Amino acid sequence: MNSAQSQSLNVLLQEIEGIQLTHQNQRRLRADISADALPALLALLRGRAGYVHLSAISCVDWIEDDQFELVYHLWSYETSILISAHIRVARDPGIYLSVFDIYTPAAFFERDIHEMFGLYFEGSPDMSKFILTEWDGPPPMRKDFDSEQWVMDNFTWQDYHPDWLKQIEQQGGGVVKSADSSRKSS
Amino acid sequence: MKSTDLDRIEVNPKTMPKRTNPLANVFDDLVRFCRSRSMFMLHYCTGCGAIELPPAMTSRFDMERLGIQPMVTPRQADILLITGYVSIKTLKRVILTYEQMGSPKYVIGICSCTVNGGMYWQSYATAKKLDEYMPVDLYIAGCMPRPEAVIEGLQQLMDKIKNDQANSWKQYYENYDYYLGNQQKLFGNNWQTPTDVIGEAEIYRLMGPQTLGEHTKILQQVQKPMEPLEMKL
Amino acid sequence: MRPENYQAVNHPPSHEYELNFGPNHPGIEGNYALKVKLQGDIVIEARADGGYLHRGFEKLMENRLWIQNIALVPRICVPDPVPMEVCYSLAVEDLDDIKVPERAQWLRVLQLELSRIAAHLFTFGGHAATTGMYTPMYWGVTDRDLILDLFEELTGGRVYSIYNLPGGVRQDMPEGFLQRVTQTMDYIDGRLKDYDNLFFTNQIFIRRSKGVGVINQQQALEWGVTGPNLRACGLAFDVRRDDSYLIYDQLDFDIPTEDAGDAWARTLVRRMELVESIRIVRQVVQALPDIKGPVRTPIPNPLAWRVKAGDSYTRVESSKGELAYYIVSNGEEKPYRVHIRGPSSMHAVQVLEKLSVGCRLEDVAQTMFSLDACPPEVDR
Amino acid sequence: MANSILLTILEVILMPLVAFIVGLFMVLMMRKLAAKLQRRVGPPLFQPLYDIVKLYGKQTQISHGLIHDIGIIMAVGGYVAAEALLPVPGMDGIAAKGGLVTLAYLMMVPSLGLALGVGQCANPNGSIGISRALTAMLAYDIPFIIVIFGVAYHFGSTNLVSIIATQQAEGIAGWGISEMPILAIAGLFALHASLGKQPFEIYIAPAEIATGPMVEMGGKFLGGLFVMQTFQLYTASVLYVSLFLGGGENWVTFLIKCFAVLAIPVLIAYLFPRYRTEDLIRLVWKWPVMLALLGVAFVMN
Amino acid sequence: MSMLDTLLLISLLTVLLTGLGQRVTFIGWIATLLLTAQLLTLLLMGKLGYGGEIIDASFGFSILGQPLNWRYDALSWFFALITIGSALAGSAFAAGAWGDQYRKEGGNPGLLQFSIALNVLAMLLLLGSGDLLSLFIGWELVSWASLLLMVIAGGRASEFGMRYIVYATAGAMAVLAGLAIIFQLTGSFAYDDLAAVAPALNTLQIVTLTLLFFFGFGIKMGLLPFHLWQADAYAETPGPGTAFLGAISSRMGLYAILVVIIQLIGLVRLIEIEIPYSFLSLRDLLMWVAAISIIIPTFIALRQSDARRLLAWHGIGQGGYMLIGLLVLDPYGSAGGLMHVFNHATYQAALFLSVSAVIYRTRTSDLNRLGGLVTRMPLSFLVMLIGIIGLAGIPPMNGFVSKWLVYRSLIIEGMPLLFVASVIGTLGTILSVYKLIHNTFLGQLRLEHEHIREVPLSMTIPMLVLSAIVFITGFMPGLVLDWVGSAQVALGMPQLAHTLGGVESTQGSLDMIWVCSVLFGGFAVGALLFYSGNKAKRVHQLDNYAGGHFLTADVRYHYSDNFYAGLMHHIGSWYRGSFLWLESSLISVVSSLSGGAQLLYNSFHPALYLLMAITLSLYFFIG
Repeated sequence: MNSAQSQSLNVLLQEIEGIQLTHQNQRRLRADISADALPALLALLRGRAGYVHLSAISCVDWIEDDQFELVYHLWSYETSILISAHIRVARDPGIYLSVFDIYTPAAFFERDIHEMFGLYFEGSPDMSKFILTEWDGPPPMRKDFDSEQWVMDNFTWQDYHPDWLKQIEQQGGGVVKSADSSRKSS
Repeated sequence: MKSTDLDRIEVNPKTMPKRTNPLANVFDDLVRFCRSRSMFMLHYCTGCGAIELPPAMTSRFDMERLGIQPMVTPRQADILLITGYVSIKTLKRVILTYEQMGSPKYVIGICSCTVNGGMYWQSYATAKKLDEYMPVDLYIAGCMPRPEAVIEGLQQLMDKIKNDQANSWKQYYENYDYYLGNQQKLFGNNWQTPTDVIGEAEIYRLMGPQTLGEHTKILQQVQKPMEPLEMKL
Repeated sequence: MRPENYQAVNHPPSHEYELNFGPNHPGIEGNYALKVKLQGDIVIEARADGGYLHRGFEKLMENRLWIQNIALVPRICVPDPVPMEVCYSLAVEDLDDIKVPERAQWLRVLQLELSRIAAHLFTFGGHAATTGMYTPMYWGVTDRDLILDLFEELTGGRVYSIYNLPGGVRQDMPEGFLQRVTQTMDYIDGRLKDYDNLFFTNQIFIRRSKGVGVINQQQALEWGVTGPNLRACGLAFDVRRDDSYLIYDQLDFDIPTEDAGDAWARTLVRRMELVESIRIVRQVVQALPDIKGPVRTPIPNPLAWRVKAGDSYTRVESSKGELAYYIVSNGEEKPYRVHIRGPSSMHAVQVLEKLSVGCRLEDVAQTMFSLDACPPEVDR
Repeated sequence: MANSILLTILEVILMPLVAFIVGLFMVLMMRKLAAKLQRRVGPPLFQPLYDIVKLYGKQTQISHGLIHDIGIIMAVGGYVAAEALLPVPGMDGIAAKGGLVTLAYLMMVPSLGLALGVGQCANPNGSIGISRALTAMLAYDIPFIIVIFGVAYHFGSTNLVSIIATQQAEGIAGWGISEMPILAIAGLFALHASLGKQPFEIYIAPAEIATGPMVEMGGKFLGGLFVMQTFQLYTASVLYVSLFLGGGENWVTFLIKCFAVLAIPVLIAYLFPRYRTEDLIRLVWKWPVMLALLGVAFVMN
Repeated sequence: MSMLDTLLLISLLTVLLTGLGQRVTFIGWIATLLLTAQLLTLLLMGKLGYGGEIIDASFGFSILGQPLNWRYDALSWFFALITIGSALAGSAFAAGAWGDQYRKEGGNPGLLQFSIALNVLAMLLLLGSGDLLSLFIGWELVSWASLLLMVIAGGRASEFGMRYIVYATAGAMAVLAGLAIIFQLTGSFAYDDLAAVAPALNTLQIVTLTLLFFFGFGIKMGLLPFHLWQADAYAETPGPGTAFLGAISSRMGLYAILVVIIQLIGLVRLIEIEIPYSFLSLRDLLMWVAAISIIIPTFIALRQSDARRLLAWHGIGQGGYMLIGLLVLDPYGSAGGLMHVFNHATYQAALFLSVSAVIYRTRTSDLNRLGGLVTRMPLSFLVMLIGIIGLAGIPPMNGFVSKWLVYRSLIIEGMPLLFVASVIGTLGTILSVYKLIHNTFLGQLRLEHEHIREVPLSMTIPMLVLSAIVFITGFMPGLVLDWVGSAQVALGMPQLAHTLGGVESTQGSLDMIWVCSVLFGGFAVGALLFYSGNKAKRVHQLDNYAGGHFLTADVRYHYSDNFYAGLMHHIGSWYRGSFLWLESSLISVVSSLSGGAQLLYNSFHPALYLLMAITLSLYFFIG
């Protein structure tokens, strides 16, 4: 990347209201914006800055702030700068807009976030479950879901000293085998 | 391999009484020998241990010299290799698959995860102890076990079959209520597979005192077992 | 599963029928499912169905120490686990501003490229087997085993090595290791000719795979295709070069591309990458003896290690495509959030669904294998 | 008269038995050759037998209905009957009472039986497999039947016994392969295709249709198919040997010829992927048919 | 009064009684009874089948100075046996439960019985014709009678019937023209006169006569390219009627061709005539027409998704085997051809009845809406199984024997391409009949068919009797070959020496008794092996491999549509390229013709027109 490209990108990004840019390193640019401005930012990046690749959408559950943070990681094959656009949406009712019309890959990430966090994206083509189709509990990635507790409730606790292990231990340990017995061919 | 080694890790040594007719004995021995020398394993990569099966199958370790070859559908297979953790979604399929296999069938739990959940003990998504849901003949521990270990385990299974000790499939019929209960606990009370295990147990005289119980009652309440389409004139 | 599912309802009076590819099916990679609806032998609708390998990694990692997680990450992509370790380590180093010694970087590259060769050899085998040709599978898996032997020697583990830690690698390589690497590379180099004769120039295979699952360049960009699949559409993009990490900028390697964008082109790109990876390995082997120094920057007591608050989006090029970790730390002993962007999450779901429609029944399996989708990466 | 009938019955009983045993070794040879090509050891000597005994010895079996059962019976029985029409050294069975055309059509009985059995399983994978198998049959039977025409016309008879006798009378020069080399090549093509090995393996195709017809077969059903496979290999190679290689003067040369004939397609098979259905038809309808017609043209002049 | 008089009288009685007793509920049984009487009478004439003397009718007329007479020889007897037999099967099938349901749905079973009886009478008259004039009269009667059977269902059937009648009229014109030429040449319509003159005719005359008669009679047989009317017209008829039509109706054309072209004009003359600019003789041309009539309809049948239409197309295709066999002119071929008439009638009737049974229960013959019926209708399945094995020509059913004879003669006579053509036809048949049985009886049972039952006894018995005949004559082909041999003699062809089990020859013999015994022995071995294993538990069809998934009841898990998709990728374009082009061009010609005909017929009801035809023929009788 050269600095001219970087400059023009900066200028371009200033068109979005309330954007805060942070250069994390040479190839990472962090942009904090309001949730309302995000579609405009993405449209701008895709339309005018060559950001055709949506690398990922990450969701972070800031339970103390009662907010979800959505991070849109965008990559341009031309400028080779990765822009991470951070927005915050309220945890309740947990609805946000889909960016599927701007970036096709968003469909998968939004679907994933919906089943893992329960955040609904309006306008996404498919909000049905993908991984957790047979899961009835709450969205598991939320911070208030305690995986360990769920395991305790649903599975018998692991007994690491069953009788057969004790027996083996009494007899002096694990399986005794000659080294070569798996080499024989018949 | 000496059989004394085997006894040490035998979960529940249980040999069936041999038939008295010497000819039948010889015949049984022959069939068991053939069973031990021809094991078709199901091509089902349930977890990450499956990555060590291709090496065990292919030219370097060549399972076929032991008469082991992969098969596609549960109908054809004898061994169900549970290669690692089973997520709950997979566990349902594994049980379906297990019930569709023809007996005698053997289950090998490969990787530590099948023993007690392994490193995923905290995970909400994986089942922890495989033998609560289906009887397991043999565990091969490790994360993941090397191909040598897999073959070693298969050889142990061969010996067990030859010595008539690999009868876990009978346990499934005899203790169906127990296994069904655990399955119902995890999947909900209206859990049902298309296979009529109780009917099979009746036909093949594999009913045990534990086959029927409160859990099978729930199953039968929910729905009558699916009746096969008998020919009607 | 549920009794009502077995109750009689009317069958649709249509000319379509359904088939399930997977989870227990040789035409699917790993434990994954593709439900297709067909008319004759043309797929008219395809639905990917994942989650069979779901372990909740992202949740698990939030519950474990930074250092514990290093044991967890390679499990995410079973056929190609090394990039997972490296990427996680890079991300944590980025967060905590840890400088990695140069020798460790070279060792990481060595391991990454060996892993890429292993993964590609494995993929060829699978792809060949879907077309009914089992010999390349037998050969490929066996040759891959030689690389696993190298891993075993270097790290102690055949598949999951847990060799990379934040701060470097666990240990230096053993005596005479580089020589054995060279030997193995020579052997695989020599074998490539056999593979070409048997597989890559096999007229029937070419006939089978050409024109299957075609992605053009525009679609590839639109759908978020990455890695060899993207390069098979004619776009020379590689994270190793364009978003360079470790010491890849000091290495001399090409980025092979093909223009057709079909299964054949994707396979061919992998075949050419194999050569490039061998080239990189040879460069590393040449350079490593001259690079002295430690292989690990010491980190604080791992059991009480608090990584600085912040977030990092780190990408590496795995054999399947662009792999990225988004890690958020709030300054605690455990990560606050880890998001894994596996390359296959695009390929195995959206791209596969789209490519399967209109595809012949014969080619469904081939499409998936040529995309080299890795289900555990999708399910996490 | 009664004596000869008794003798025929004895032969009819013996011939399938011999076919089964030879077939077992043919299966073994096939798997061993594959193993050698794939640089591995391969199965032990009696592996095919172990497989069959084990499959028949399964404790629980699954059937989808009577036709499923009958299909397997027909599949095995059809081949058992076909063996009686294939003369081997010292035994003619009822070869003189049936002849080539009967044999060719009798060999469709097992396919039909299998098709019925698979159909009852109500599994689309199986049905697709059968649809492909029948398509493949349509493809390879055309060159096969032209070859049969050529041979029968050349020897002026559809009687396999007299065809073999004519060939043996003149030594190697009188063999079908020296008199009708083009037909012999076309016949080898058809033989390869009829074995359903790669590149003609369209109806097994595990990665596409989960092993096609075998999808719901387990236990004795699959065992029946394994038995059928031994017969299939035997029938195909013995028929070829009878038509082109002068049949068997004695058991040693006969078996050598049979195994050698079989080795050719097997060696080719493991080096190729499978065709798509239409490519298979295109290939088989082009080269073997062309060769066969050319061969017939030579024969008729 | 000779036996023939009795036969015709009973037949007439059948027509009259069924015609008058339209409202009687048990009219079907009366018709069945009377047809049985006809069959018995015919069997009393059974000596004919074993080389007995020709039986003359005691009545005769003369029109315009031309005598009309009727007599039965072995050939007529052979065809009459098939006619009455298949009519009896159809009639008995329709008499009981089927007729009741048909009536409930607004049909008139009495009319159906009447038209079957009428067809039988017309055919008996045709078969008994003793000269060309009575042949023509019989021919016309048959044409119009079968029209009645075709249009009986109304609706689309009338449309197809119209199409048929256009063809039939054209054919009749051609025959009439041929007769006119013959009359000019010989001055009489007697067979003997024509036979005497035939050797002296010049090439042009022979060619003209042959083509005219071949065209005229070939239309009825559905020979290419005049096949387009047949499948539709047959398929739309009510079940038992289809069985009768499919079994025998088209064979009247074959009979007429046999009598006029082979018996009277003589095949030898045809072989002598070379077609300019080709290597073919006139006979070869006819054989190729027959061969193409085998292949194209068979492959059109492959594409059908309606069971009856599929079978009807096969009916056309099988006609080609008969003709090809007869034209080979050696004892094997002609015996094969003639035997195939019998065999075809038996299994085709069985198949159509089986399909009718399925329609009776499920109300559809759409192959995409059926499946899995074997558990519900096992007897119908058995009938269809035997039928398709016969149709495909696989041992041990009778279809194999006749096809074997045809193949053998083609091999020994050295006709490779025709041989290959007929084998391609057989292979195509195997493909499409498997589709038929798979899509109706095998696979997933549709839920709406969960509770249907086997058809009642009145329907199963005719089907089972037919399939028993299919098997028995396959096991002991000598039974039929006796009759065939006599018919060959009557035709003036060399007789086939045969045994009970088939043919004995140095060039390759066939002994079906041995082959079948060994085959069933093989099955016994297979069964022994099979039942040596542990008993199998029946499972529900949802307990099935679905890639490890749970199958649910709402999923359609049955492959039926476009069953040979892979094949169609290769040959599908040929349908578009050639078959369809041929068909569409012919259809356009026909539709323009029938447009003209429509104007003519529009004001009349077809039945009325039929009445006119009958009156006209009666006028011939009396005058």
